[in-house]
Amino acid sequence: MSPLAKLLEAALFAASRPLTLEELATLGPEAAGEGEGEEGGEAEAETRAALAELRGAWAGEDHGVELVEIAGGWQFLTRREYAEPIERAQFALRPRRLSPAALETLAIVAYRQPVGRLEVDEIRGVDSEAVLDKLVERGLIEIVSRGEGLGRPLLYGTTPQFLEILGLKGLDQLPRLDELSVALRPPAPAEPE
Amino acid sequence: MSPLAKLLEAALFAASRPLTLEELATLGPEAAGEGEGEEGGEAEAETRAALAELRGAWAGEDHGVELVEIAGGWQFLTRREYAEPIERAQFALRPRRLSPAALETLAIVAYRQPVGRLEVDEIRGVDSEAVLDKLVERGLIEIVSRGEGLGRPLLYGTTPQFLEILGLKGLDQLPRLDELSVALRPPAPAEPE
Amino acid sequence: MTAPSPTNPVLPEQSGFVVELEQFSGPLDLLLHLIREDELDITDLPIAKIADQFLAVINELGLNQAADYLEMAARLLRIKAQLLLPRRLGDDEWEDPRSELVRRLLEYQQIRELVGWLQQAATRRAEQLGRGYAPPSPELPPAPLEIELNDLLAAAERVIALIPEPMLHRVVPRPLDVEGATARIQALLVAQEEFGWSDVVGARPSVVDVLSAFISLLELAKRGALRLAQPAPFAPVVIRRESPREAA
Repeated sequence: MSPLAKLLEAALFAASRPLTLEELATLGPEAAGEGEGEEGGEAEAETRAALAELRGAWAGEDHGVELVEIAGGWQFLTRREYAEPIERAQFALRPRRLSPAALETLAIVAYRQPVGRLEVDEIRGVDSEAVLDKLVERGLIEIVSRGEGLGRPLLYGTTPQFLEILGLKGLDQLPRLDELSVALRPPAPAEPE
Repeated sequence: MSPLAKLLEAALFAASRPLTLEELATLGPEAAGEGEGEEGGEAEAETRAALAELRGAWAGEDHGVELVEIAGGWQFLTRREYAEPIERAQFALRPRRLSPAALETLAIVAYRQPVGRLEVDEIRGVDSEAVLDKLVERGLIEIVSRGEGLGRPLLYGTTPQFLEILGLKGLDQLPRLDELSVALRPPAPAEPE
Repeated sequence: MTAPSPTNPVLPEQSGFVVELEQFSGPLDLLLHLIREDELDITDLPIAKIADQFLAVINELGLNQAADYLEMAARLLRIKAQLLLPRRLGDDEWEDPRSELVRRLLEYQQIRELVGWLQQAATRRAEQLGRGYAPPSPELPPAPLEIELNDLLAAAERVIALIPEPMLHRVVPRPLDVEGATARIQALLVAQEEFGWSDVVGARPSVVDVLSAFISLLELAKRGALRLAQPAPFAPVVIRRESPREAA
């Protein structure tokens, strides 16, 4: 492997979350001692090439961990068949499962983002403030902007960590609504309640 | 690699601490499906062999990471020559764009300086302490004075670096509030709390 | 009707919590459950029947204290009443009072379907473990700043207390002149390896002078240009030039 590919391997192996191409590019040229004074675009192209090299090296290889594309970035993860014995030996804990209320709220935020609390409340039929707060705290959603209108409500959207816990590359991997058995109405044109 | 070596790799990668040979041996035979009803000694010998195999696979110059024995336990460590650039990049790895919450807070400080946290809280409708702290840490705002009144609150103002990042010569180059489409609230006429 | 019985005590004052503890995540979930159980047509809801069942269940589960469920119960009864009203034959204006509820139920049903999908995705992702242990890097340089900001601000207050009374109550009229203080300290750093607080602010400092000096000292200490030390509590602060890799 090239020095840059090895550096990327080290960084990805050390990180406990996915690293994006952008982030990996900041490691790049100067750190690996290649080139000088290049522009960002060049560094990114080099990083992209090194990443491809690293992926190639890992694709064929026979390992207990694998390089996975996730949440807009890359991350080393253990192969599926090993999680169970590792957990049984109590070397690591799997993440806590989300409650149905949390998943409901996440689903609404994911599909309607940016979305305010009132809309979430209305769709779920229950007050969702506490659940939203908890999801913000866990870093799965965040306040992305403020709406118009009375009180300029906070609007929520999903974070990269949301994709991370679902193992998705991006939001476009979520099922399309028309693939579901029941169709969701289009966003309502401000109905009077 | 043998199944056991791959399992060890996954376990050492995912474990929340370095693992000793004895600990690794508890993973062994049953999980990897090798042998049956063997004694501890045998399991340990097998684990030792698999560990040696794993070490061999990661040794040599071709990886960014190596398997190291430290204080009686085993762990994957970034190779020395890569540790430093990765460490250095930690700063760069932090998100480089400001979150909406941070931008909002920054805007309030920019337009209302010198301004205290309570006023920022009140305008944003959420606790802003953490955001303000982060902005100070990033050198975008600083404590410029203390207000009158109870507890003599810290008052924040923007730093020269704030102007630099925005490419402004001075605060007077900021757009006037009435030029903004969504104007920040004008100073409240001393509302009774 | 076989409603699942609650396994947890109900906490009436935290309705959001109640819902989580129970099998239902809200009134819509409960309604869907009833509809599914009786295999009813969601688009042609027998409101009278559903309303009765709904009331019975929330009574049984003690959910009749949760506002969200009560609101739904009231809504169902209202729709039931509206349906009982006679309407003129061929009235094109007539809108089925159930339509809003049906729309919400369909929408909610879709959300539940998404929940199922998300749950599966999360479960599948949980089959893979990420990096667990990140050993502390031995390469990390020691933190240059040894003084807590709060400590320093407290010290600043103590210093301010020494300033003549009338000055205390004057509002600071402008942002502090931190730049000036920084320049002064930097000049001192060039000239002397070690100096004291009064060298920076002079004998009769104003509030502005004091705060400016403290802020720039903090900033310079943070950048590693100098080191602040206090030999004893309340003793004068000693400012020392920080030379890189100094063998103390």
